[in-house]
Amino acid sequence: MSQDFEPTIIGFTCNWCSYRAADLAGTARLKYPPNIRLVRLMCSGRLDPTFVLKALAGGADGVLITGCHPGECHYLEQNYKALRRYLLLKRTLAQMGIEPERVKLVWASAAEGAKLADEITKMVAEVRAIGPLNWPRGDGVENIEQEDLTQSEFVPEEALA
Amino acid sequence: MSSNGKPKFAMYWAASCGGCEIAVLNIHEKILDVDANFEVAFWPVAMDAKYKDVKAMEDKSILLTLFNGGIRNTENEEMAKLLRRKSQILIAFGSCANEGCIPGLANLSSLAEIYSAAYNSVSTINPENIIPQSSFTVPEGELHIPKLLPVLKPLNHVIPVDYYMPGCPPESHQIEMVIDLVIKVLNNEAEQPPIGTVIGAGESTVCDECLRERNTKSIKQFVRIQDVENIDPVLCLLEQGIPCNGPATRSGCGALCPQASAQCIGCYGPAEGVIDYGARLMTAMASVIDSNDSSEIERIIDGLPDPAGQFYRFNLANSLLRASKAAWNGNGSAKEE
Amino acid sequence: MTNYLFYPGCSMETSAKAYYESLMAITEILELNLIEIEDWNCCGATEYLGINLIPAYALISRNLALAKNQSNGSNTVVAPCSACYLNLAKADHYMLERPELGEKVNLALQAGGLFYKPGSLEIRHLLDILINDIGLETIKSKVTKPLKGLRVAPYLGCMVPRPDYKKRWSDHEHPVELDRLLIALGAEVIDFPLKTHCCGGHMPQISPSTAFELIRRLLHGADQYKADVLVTVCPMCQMNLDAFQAETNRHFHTNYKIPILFFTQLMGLAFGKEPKQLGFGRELVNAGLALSRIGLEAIETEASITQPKRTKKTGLPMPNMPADTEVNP
Amino acid sequence: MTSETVSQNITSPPLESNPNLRFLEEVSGATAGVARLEMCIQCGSCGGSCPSSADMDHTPRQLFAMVRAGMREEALSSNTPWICVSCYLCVVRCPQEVHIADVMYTLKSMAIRAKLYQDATAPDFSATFVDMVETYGRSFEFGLATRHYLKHFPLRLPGMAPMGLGLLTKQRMDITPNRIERIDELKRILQHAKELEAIQ
Amino acid sequence: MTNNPASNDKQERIGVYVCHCGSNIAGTVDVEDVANWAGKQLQDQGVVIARDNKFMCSSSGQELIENDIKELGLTRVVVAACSPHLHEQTFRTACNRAGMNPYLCELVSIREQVSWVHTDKFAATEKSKAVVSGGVRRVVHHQPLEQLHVPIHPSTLVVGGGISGIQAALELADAGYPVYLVEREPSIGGHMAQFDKTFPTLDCSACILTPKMVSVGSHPKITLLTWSEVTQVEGYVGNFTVTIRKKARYVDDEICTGCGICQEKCPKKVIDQIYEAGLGYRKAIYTPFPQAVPKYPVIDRQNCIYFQKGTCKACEKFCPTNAIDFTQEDELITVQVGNIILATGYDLFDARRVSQYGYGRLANVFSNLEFERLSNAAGPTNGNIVLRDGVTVPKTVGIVHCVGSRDRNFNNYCSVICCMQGLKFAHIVHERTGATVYNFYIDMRTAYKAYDEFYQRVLEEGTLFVRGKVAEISDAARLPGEEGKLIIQVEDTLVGKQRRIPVDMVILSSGLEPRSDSKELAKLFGISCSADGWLIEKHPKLDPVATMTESVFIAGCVQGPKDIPASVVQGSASAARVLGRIQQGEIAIEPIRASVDEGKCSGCRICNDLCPFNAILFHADRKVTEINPALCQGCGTCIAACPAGAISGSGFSDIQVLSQIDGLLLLDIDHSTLTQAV
Repeated sequence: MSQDFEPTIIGFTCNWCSYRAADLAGTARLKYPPNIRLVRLMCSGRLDPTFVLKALAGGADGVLITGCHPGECHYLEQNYKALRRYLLLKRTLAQMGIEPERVKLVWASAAEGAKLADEITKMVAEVRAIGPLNWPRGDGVENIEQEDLTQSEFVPEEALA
Repeated sequence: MSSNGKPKFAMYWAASCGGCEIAVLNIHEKILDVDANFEVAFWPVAMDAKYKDVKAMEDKSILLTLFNGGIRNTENEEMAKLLRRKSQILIAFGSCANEGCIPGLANLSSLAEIYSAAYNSVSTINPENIIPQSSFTVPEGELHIPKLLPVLKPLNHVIPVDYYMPGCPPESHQIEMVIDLVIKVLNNEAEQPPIGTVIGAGESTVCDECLRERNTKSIKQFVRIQDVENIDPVLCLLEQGIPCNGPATRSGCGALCPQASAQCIGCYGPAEGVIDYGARLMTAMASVIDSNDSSEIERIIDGLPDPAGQFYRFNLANSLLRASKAAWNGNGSAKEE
Repeated sequence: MTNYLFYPGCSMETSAKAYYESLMAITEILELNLIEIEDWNCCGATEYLGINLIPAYALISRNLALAKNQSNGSNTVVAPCSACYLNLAKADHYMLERPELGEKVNLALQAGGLFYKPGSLEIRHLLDILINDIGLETIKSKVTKPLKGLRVAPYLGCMVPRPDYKKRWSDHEHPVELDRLLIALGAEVIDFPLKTHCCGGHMPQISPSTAFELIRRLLHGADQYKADVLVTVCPMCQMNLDAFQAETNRHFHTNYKIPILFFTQLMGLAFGKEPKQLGFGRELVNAGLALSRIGLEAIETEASITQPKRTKKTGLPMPNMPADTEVNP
Repeated sequence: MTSETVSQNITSPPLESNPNLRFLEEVSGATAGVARLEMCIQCGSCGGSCPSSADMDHTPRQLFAMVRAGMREEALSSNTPWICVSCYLCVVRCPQEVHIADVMYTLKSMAIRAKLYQDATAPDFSATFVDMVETYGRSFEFGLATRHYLKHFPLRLPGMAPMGLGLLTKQRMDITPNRIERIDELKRILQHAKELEAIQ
Repeated sequence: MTNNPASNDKQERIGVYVCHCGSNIAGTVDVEDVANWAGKQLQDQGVVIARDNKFMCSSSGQELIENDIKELGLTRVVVAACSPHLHEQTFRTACNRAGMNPYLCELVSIREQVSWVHTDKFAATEKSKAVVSGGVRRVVHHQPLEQLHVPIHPSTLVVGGGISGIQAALELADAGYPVYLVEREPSIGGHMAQFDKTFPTLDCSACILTPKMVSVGSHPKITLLTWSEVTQVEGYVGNFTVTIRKKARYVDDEICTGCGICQEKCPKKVIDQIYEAGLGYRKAIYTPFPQAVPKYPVIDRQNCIYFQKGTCKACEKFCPTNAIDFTQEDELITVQVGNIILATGYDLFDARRVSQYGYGRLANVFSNLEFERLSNAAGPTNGNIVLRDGVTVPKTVGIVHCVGSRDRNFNNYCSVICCMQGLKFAHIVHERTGATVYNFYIDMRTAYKAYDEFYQRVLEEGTLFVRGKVAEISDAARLPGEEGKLIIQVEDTLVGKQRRIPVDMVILSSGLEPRSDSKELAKLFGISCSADGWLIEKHPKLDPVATMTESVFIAGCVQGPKDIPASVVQGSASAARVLGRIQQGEIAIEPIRASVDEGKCSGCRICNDLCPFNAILFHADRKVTEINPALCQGCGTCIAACPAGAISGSGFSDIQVLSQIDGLLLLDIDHSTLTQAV
């Protein structure tokens, strides 16, 4: 694939840990590639698989899901729900032919700015390695207004006779 | 056919099994109302007709078209566009037209895979490995047959659709209801519902109509219904570990399957306003898995051997991803490999 | 009749014949069916590991591979020798912990057309089987000649209770399994504080003075507690304490005469077997005197582990003791 | 000399270019299982537990400190690993779960490769033992003992005679080795294993 | 049925404000470019004005927004600056001042998450554009929200009658607010009541604690519930209904005068495992210790001759006021409280688990709590430090630090108090017996006011220190001089040699552990608990006594090992936090909540079990689920789980998130306006 391909990755963060980890990475002036764009949720438990599918269908090359470490969820245990959904989603995506590297779940506490930055860097590299996903746009109404094929090659002459 | 001033009715069958036509014929005496109120202008299943007759019609000359079936090939696509031009009201009729339905599951495979499954698999004896070509020269000249499109599309991906009527097939009582509605509208006895509405179905999900007893859910294992010794006749199927799609599937069918101790497979599609049917289902089922331990969760979801099939059996072609990577990439020609 | 894959280990055929003979004498009674792994090889003891990593583990794993191939039904490998037991267990454990090690070892095994999937066998020591599978109750029920009046020092050595990858033993340093077994045989068991200390291992061959000191400590301890015999579960311990007892005495100008026996020999006696069937007489420090102490009356006597008790009634209570560790649940 | 090396190692050359400061990783890498050597907090429960530490040049704790400091030569020439009796007391007591006994095995094999061991007794014994095993597939105590004692403890032999005799008369020692049936298979395996070892 | 989240059809009027933050952002991001781009390219998303400014958070920056709202009639505001955790409130307030609902403002971070973490200015600028576009797409779907206000009940529940709980209770009660203090044991006082002296000041523990206990017992505002346990907690922020089981005392505290005759007469002597640490005795009817508060005894059913054999009843016979009542039964009482303080303290590490130390096997190995009792003038030996035989005074004593602490085989954390405790013991032993004392330590940790000075004092007294984790303690004599002694085997790491030190007595400085039932406790009160079992504070530095659950606070060792001063501080701190709440009278909650569209809800009950705050209730009659907004904490898990899409969440609705994703991916945007690198 092209050398200069730069993936776009959508990252979902938990307001209480991973988003703060991202803040921390900033205040600590840690560096990671600009390919990731973060969405803030209140909790990884809010993560609806629809969001992930939407991102992938919408042109993202990868999705990073982050949340509090197991047992440390701000809402006690909701990150476990995220884990369950993630594991099931992964299997479905595999059937859709989407490489496992493209959708990742990472636990990062508010103190783990370095870890988050590191994970982002790793993921960007991995996705860059497997190349672009560029999924056909999901709106599905490509050619509605297109002129129909009156002279279509398929209709057998005898049918018109 | 003789024009007798009655408004024209059409029904067309694209990529589908034909069950929808049967369903329409299955509305008993109501069919007489149809005949009483409409002139059947075009209905290949029921009467002989040529495409050229339709082409000859004036635009918007057909009042009501029930279009069933998804768009699998160039013929489907052209007819969809043709009927759109000729019809005032066009209804996506049945799961195939709405969301691709079972034919849509082919979107998991590339055309090449589809061809080889159809013509080179054990089920087909085809020593010379003959694959249909879209154009073929015979002594008489060149023959053309429709081209398969790389992925199957639901109707509203190729033409604007006025109303959506889900179901595989739509339930008779719902069809009757819709026919009544149309007739009422014709006689200005009823409001025409806003364009884009889903008709002939509820807004909630199957559970709404299901009489089974429900509790809070926690699933330790998923079981295939055929493996269950004796299914509890009153308890919610999902609570028995049977992956029932009822919770995410639009109501309207009267929860027929669960009532008959068969799990809902989701033919009525997503509930009102839902963007991705499969996502709703998988998130719901995953949420109630009773474990916080990765390996155990994995073990539990092993009980869902075919997630895509489970969650997108009817809805794949209309889901956010719509088709697998293989399908999108696999080009139409089966010549390669 | 329960089946087990049996890895005797080299010394059972030679230096620890008594162990082998006594074990074979009681398997019948205990309905214990030991299927010897065919063409097993040496486990490398503590030597090979210090030279080459992969070959050492390959050497051990050949036995596991053979055992696995031979296992019909039973996936449990029993080793009576501590070193063998630990090596087999260790190989299995580390090949799981470090997959790359497992892969390398299997590459090596391939050369012999063999393969072993780490974790597919259960490696256990003989004592563990007797206590946890056969069970104390069964053993008690087989006792016809309780070892009444015989003061024994139970001695496990190092490699059975440690490192104990599978957490099978009640404790790493003061396990009670052997004590309870011997109590079940009717013997008077002393709470031997050195029960898991080191016998010197291969030190007699490397640094004799080191070895003799370790041996002395144990003999001294057993002597302090007035043990008639010291009972072991390991060929090497028996070898060091028995065969090198004389040399140790010479080294420290001491005069210990403590017979070192295998626990299976005492089981045999309690089950009413003849001493000669049980390899008695093979020990270099003669056990005759100790044997003579064993009366013949078959009255069940409940001996117990001697615990330091508060002496006077002015005394303070001991901290409440650990819930009597049930080794046979 | 020790202190010099330390200061040398720590000041110059810089970490990257100084292989000795990678010594810790090297040792961990060559150890079966996960060594956790870097986790040592120098509490001394190993040295305190060790039944034979009196005869060691360094307590295990000191040895680990040396490994960390990159004192390769000193560490590999210490007799400590050779005096280790593999009793695993330190292993079960170590508050950081360092795989001490296995690290000792690693250091032994490294010392042999680097020919840094001071006393040949132990390496020889191991070598002889392994040699027997590789030839017969079983240990051969008689051969081993005679060969080893003649070479390293000739003076002990007279004193040991009665014992040896005892063992023989009581049939606790065979004068002829037993050999396993498929010794060739074993040899092939070990041969291949050694090649694999060489690669890493 | 298309997959497009509705775009800005209502044509909101959006203002975009890009902050330079001095050079913090402008240094790496071409701020002007971002603003201009947004102004042009996001027009059809509804952007009517896009500005950049040196410091948006400055008063001038805020005025800029306010004026635009007024003059340009903005209906939405997007600020691209620092993290929302810093200034979201600032800009919301600004919008509010200008008459716009504060929740119609969106702050997107291009500092922490762009300028500070990226170096390539070009790439950073393009990313900023994406981030802004995401914010714009999102803000369109914001809803005007109102904060929820919940009244705060003025009473407080304090669980645990140790020093921390006592402190908290007194602070609150003295401020004039009612307190329910619940204690599991028959008397308050906790561990501190068992100690002889406290480090480093060495003042008598009882002397400083008892007065506080007494005032708790007599305080008009404090309802003291000893011999009681909380069984159920219902309700929400500021309004909890707590059910408490008052275990039967079999003594009528209305009548009992606490004279103590019953205890004298009771013939049944029992080893006291709790208060005397198993070292002393009590009767079957007892008060744990003379200064107990309350003074009423309890009957220990398991050991009472009447309850076991049906005879005796000596206590009843001799009670001058007929206060004994064998018919008493446990009673359940419920109380209303607005706030809860958990101060349930710690358990002592069971030294038996370190078998090489021989505790429980070797008579003269003592636990630290045993020694506290031993050295306590009110203890079983009247403060005489003697061996287990009850008479012999030790000549040599070894004190072992880090027992069960800093050890992966047991607890991996440092128990904080052991070093100072060890020093305290050393001093007491030295003072009372003149014995030779050894301290065995890994690291000496004496970091607090006057602590290290105490260390030096103990050094002065001649206590011997050996740096090394004790390997084993045994009675197996190996060398002459070891017979009859306990031998402590250790590597003296400063010498590098193994030593065997014979002593008469060993004291194990066992570590602190979470209460064995801390997990259940956390569940009961709906807060979280670390893997170790310590309760988790809201913020380790900035909010150490609050928890993630509003109105539930923690104080003392329940949050982690700490010494008496620290526990007292936390007791006061939690009380202060509660007082603050009570003063407000009501509490405002972020209006980020989930709600159910009953029309769509099919009552499938998938969501019912997903809420740890019990905010989700099911109406069996109507077969629909409802969410209690006061209990809902806004995590959104149920929203994501609803198969019918019937649950929606304010602030983080599907449409908001999906639109933001579109924005971030720059969908429907002329990409030529972006240079194709990102």
